Amino acid sequence: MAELTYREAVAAGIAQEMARDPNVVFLGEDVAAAGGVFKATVGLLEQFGPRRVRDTPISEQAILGAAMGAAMTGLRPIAEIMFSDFLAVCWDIVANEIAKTRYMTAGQVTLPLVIRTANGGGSRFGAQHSQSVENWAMAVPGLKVVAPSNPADVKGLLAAAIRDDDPVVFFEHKSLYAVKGEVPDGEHIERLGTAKVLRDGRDVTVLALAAMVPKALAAAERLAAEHRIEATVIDVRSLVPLDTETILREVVKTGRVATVEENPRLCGWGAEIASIVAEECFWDLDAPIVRITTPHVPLPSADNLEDATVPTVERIVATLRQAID
Amino acid sequence: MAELTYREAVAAGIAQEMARDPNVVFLGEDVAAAGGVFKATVGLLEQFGPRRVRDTPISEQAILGAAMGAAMTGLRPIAEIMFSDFLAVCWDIVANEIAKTRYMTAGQVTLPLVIRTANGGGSRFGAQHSQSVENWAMAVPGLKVVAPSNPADVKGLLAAAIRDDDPVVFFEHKSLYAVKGEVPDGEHIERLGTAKVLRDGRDVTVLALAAMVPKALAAAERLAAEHRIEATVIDVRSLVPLDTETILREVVKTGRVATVEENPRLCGWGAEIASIVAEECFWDLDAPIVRITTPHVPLPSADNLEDATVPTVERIVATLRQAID
Amino acid sequence: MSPRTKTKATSGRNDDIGEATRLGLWRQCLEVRHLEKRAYDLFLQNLIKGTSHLSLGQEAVAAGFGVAMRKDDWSFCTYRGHAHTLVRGASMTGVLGELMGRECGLLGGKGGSMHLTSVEHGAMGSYAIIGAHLPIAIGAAWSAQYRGTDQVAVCFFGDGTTNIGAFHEALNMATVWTLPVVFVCENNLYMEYTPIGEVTAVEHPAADRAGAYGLPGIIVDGNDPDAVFRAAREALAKARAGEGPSLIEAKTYRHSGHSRADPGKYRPDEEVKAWLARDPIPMYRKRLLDFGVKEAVLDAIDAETRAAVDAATEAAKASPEPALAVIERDVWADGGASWRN
Amino acid sequence: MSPRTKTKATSGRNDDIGEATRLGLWRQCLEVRHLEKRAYDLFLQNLIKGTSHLSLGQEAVAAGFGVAMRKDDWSFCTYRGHAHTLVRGASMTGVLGELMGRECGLLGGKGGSMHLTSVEHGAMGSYAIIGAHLPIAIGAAWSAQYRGTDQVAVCFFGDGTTNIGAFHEALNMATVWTLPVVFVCENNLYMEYTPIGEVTAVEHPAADRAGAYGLPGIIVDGNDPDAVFRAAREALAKARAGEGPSLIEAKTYRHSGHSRADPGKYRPDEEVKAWLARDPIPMYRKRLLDFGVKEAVLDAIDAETRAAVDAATEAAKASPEPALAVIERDVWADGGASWRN
Ligand SMILES: Cc1ncc(C[n+]2csc(CCOP(=O)(O)OP(=O)(O)O)c2C)c(N)n1
Ligand SMILES: Cc1ncc(C[n+]2csc(CCOP(=O)(O)OP(=O)(O)O)c2C)c(N)n1
Ligand SMILES: [Mg+2]
Ligand SMILES: [Mg+2]
Repeated sequence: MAELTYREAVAAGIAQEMARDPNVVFLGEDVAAAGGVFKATVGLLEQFGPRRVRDTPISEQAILGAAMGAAMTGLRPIAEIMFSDFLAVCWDIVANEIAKTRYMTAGQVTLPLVIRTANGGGSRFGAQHSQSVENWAMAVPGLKVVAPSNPADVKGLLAAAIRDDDPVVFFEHKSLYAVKGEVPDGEHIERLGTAKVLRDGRDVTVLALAAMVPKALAAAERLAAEHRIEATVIDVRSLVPLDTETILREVVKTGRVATVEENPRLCGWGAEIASIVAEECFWDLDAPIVRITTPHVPLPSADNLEDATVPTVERIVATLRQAID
Repeated sequence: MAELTYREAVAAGIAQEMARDPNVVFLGEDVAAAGGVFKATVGLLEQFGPRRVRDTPISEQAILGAAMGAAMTGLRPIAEIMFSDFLAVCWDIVANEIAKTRYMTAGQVTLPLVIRTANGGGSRFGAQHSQSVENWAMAVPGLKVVAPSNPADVKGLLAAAIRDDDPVVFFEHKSLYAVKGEVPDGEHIERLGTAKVLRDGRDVTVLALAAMVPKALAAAERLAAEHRIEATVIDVRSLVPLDTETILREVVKTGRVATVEENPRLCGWGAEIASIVAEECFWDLDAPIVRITTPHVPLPSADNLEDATVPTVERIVATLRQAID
Repeated sequence: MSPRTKTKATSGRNDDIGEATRLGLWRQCLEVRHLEKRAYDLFLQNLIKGTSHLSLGQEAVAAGFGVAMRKDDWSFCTYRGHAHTLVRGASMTGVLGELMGRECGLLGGKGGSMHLTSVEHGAMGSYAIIGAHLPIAIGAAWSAQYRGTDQVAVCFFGDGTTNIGAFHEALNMATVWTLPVVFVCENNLYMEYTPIGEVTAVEHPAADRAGAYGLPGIIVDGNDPDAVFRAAREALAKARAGEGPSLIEAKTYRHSGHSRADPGKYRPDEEVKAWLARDPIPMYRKRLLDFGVKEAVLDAIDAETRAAVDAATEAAKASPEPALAVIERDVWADGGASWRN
Repeated sequence: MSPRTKTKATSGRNDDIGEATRLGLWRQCLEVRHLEKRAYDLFLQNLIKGTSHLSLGQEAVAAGFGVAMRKDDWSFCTYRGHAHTLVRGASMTGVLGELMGRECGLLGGKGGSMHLTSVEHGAMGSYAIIGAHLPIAIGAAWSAQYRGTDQVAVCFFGDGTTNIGAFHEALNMATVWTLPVVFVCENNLYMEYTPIGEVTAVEHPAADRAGAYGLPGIIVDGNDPDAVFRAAREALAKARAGEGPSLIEAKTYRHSGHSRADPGKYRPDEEVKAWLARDPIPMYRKRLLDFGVKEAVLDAIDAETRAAVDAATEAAKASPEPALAVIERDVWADGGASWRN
């Protein structure tokens, strides 16, 4: 096991797959010579050369269009959209072209490509560089959606996404790039569509994603230490496919469920899971389903405002205490 | 009362407001000389002239950018995006600029504008011209979202949207354009953010939107006639603001709730409502919450495929029967 | 910026094009013409639902490229893409079947008129949202360049498309990466109902912008199969030689309305009349006769293509509706549609 | 396409610009210079979080327009927008306060460095997603045209922005509608870390594209306040006269990295050195002295602007954090944030 940062795990995952498969190529703005604005792709240009690792103009539609056209003709491109907020400038290519083309062509076209993007808040960048838009991607049929919470998952899930024959939107969380963690040596690959139970408790099942995972875990520790509430914590990891098997199994065990979402409230991923639980585990629930989300507002930039807007450990603790009382 | 088609009600709503307020202007592709590709704006050019009713290039970002810039400097623009699928090509202007600017500027900027767009399936146009993307807009803080089901609401809600000081995305349903209905004479205006109870029943509360409203009503009639099941049917009308008061009140009365959604399953508007109900009416529910949606696939184009993909009266009837048994 | 016009005079039967190639152009023009007319008839008979956008009058553009392209080249086109799909070799039955929503359709009834695709023929899709396929085409070109094949991607679009952002992004990146791609703007003077001149800052919507991407402005007579063929041949050779993209503006005119329901009444009568007088099919027929090609040869090809359209119509009519099971197929590469376990 | 260069030789103290205006330019350059330096210091002191993008080295562009614009004109700028916001008259305390996330910030701490806005000064916003504000600026111009005022919208953006789709859409529509808008491309040779020349099909990313929108290509020396002022004055007059948009490319250079954390190491030493030698502030100072302006006059303005920055710094530091209640305010025009009843 080596200790890597989350950002190093990105480069490691890409490098693992580029070394393995010459059809894997990588493009984006400032990704090659500069190693990415988050320094998550440092070294790839040096290792794989300018033919495979390419800087582009500021042309997100061209970036994703190029990725799509290359994928449909035999390559396995990885495209970086620098901030997930910028998915909006190329949303047509994502939602209308990449997501739908296999279906519309009755399977004639296969699109093995990955869109990597830096998601989420915590950097005081303001409302146009801090969004959590994993729910935008989840809402579009034809996209797989992954959001890792730790370096090992970054490498393993990114590798899996690259090998997958379907388009995957891979949400890296900005505020986690500096986080360190153990990453298995040698080839490391995880399975898409699998959630992970990180903590076992009898009182409530807490579902979290990406940067909300460490917060949910911290809250669970506090609830146990201070309030004798034992929470199961699940890292959802993949929104599409969704590991309902694991989620529903754990919800049934505790009879209580809460989601911790960084996306703004309305139509967040937690709403979808809540609706599944409310339909399929209705008789197993002992209490209302609780959603802890960023309120339905754009993200403000000042330190204190941003910190208080995204779910905090304190808010998770307080909400769960109240829900369980 | 005059009988108007849904498409005539669009023109009537716009005309009412343009006649009233010289700051209301209207722009879009083929909207002026041609009266719109759905003929929903026929006559406006003749009535208000080319200064106020303007054809544009195929430049959706420029259309909505122009609307935003005009709104922030004193006009009240109405912009047409021909098909709601095309919101994807200008999603940055919608989701990152129009939705966020008031908040980011702490209220310095006011954006009284309306984005009208033709939404939904039923026309055999295929996956890129048939989407129901009201949930995309609902997911973005800062947008109001309206989707009328009948001519009177088209006129009244469109007028209200134009008078509203916030940006409103106004989803007209393609398959309803030819539908006729009574529209009050004279000035007609409805209140945004209000749902409407269309039918009263004791067994289940059915929530529907736009083209799903007539289907839900037809299903309710069948359930009553054939299965002695009495459904309350609510036309949700407005997703943001959401009339939770009416919705939750009716849900509590019947103890059972179902949503009928044309948007594909994941993160649809029904998921959000289901999560609200599951949190706030948990103890009042007698049965699992049911969602009847388009499955999570792009929309196919062949007659029989498209008809079977979007929720049908038969599917609504069958699902509700099963849910109530 | 003065676009250079590429309509060199043709010299005769055995010039740089030659009779065999010309008969190929003639055949493709007729295939498109007869199939599109049939599509219109089927629409009037209510056997084609949804929408459809015909290339009647614009046949020469598709044919010129169809003949000039290599089998392993790739084409990308729009909702107005029956022609471009056919000329690559896709089956007429597949095309008509798709328009009619039948199981035999190229897409099994899942795509419809606006999305015709036949990957086995290099027809890489018809795209219904303006502009998107220009960036996608550069991706295919990049793939050819990367893998060192000398395939070329050809991307067809309309005049109205030159005003959308994706056009700009694709053209710029194509030049910067020296990609083997040919952009073909079919300037038929109209968007849906609005004249392109009313919404465009320059006279020639594509050619006058070529300079903004370091490219020469090229205009061809889009109603002359020879002119299109020559421009195509040159641009394809340039791309294959690794010399990068081309942008060609082909001036042409659609005979019918924008889409199925449109009678096209917004167009001045004289304009329509003038362009009908330049109908590519009788013009080309006359040229071939002038070159000494036997009338019987031309008529035989005409009869063959008509018969092929008739046969395809019958085959498509006989094909059943798609099975409902396909609704939940082929979202994913595993053939399925499930988003959960 | 040969862009015409607009740097006419300046003639002297009382020429078409005159001393009073020049002192205004001098003052605005210094205000920007000192404020940006202070922003950098505060960042090093960890009093400014998030990111920030300085205009050090590019002051002359903001100043040239700031002085030429009328109070009721509108400006639209980017994340690199402290300069453009200041020159419209926004308060230094408001700018620094916003960078520091304080209650006194122009946006009360809700927007941050990349979104400075002061509607009361016609500073209609800083936009952080490349390209978006070009279409928005045409909307303001449309509004002026519609209401028959002779206000002009001025839109500032970088060289890298010329490759995104929104640029193309906005430029085309501005010409088609003859809108009173001036597009100002500050070509500082780099996007974030990538040289613009490596990703652009033409040499002058804005000027070489002007022809695609029916506009003349205009290049000015963006380090010369007089040159920028003259170009601005001419373009504003053209717009006010109802003669439509202009596109101006101002060649300049940023002295620091792209944003707070970037040391700018990707730039060749000689290049940096050459541009530092053309630092607009000492160059302009020298010109003013050559024209016979007294050193004391220049120094007094320098001292005043430094003092203003110092005072603003203290005021901003003294301002409290925003109240948490503002989180749920001002989503809607009613002042609130509720999405349900
Ligand atoms: C982004 C987008 N905007 C609008 C439309 C609607 N639309 C379909 S075809 C068309 C006109 C296209 O004109 P042109 O590019 O000249 O092609 P033509 O139809 O003449 O072949 C329009 C506006 C669309 N499909 N996509
Ligand atoms: C759509 C979009 N893509 C990428 C970015 C990230 N980004 C921010 S600034 C920048 C470089 C912009 O370069 P330029 O336009 O030359 O402006 P400059 O920073 O040099 O003033 C990039 C790529 C963005 N903000 N928006
Ligand atoms: Mg056209
Ligand atoms: Mg730059």
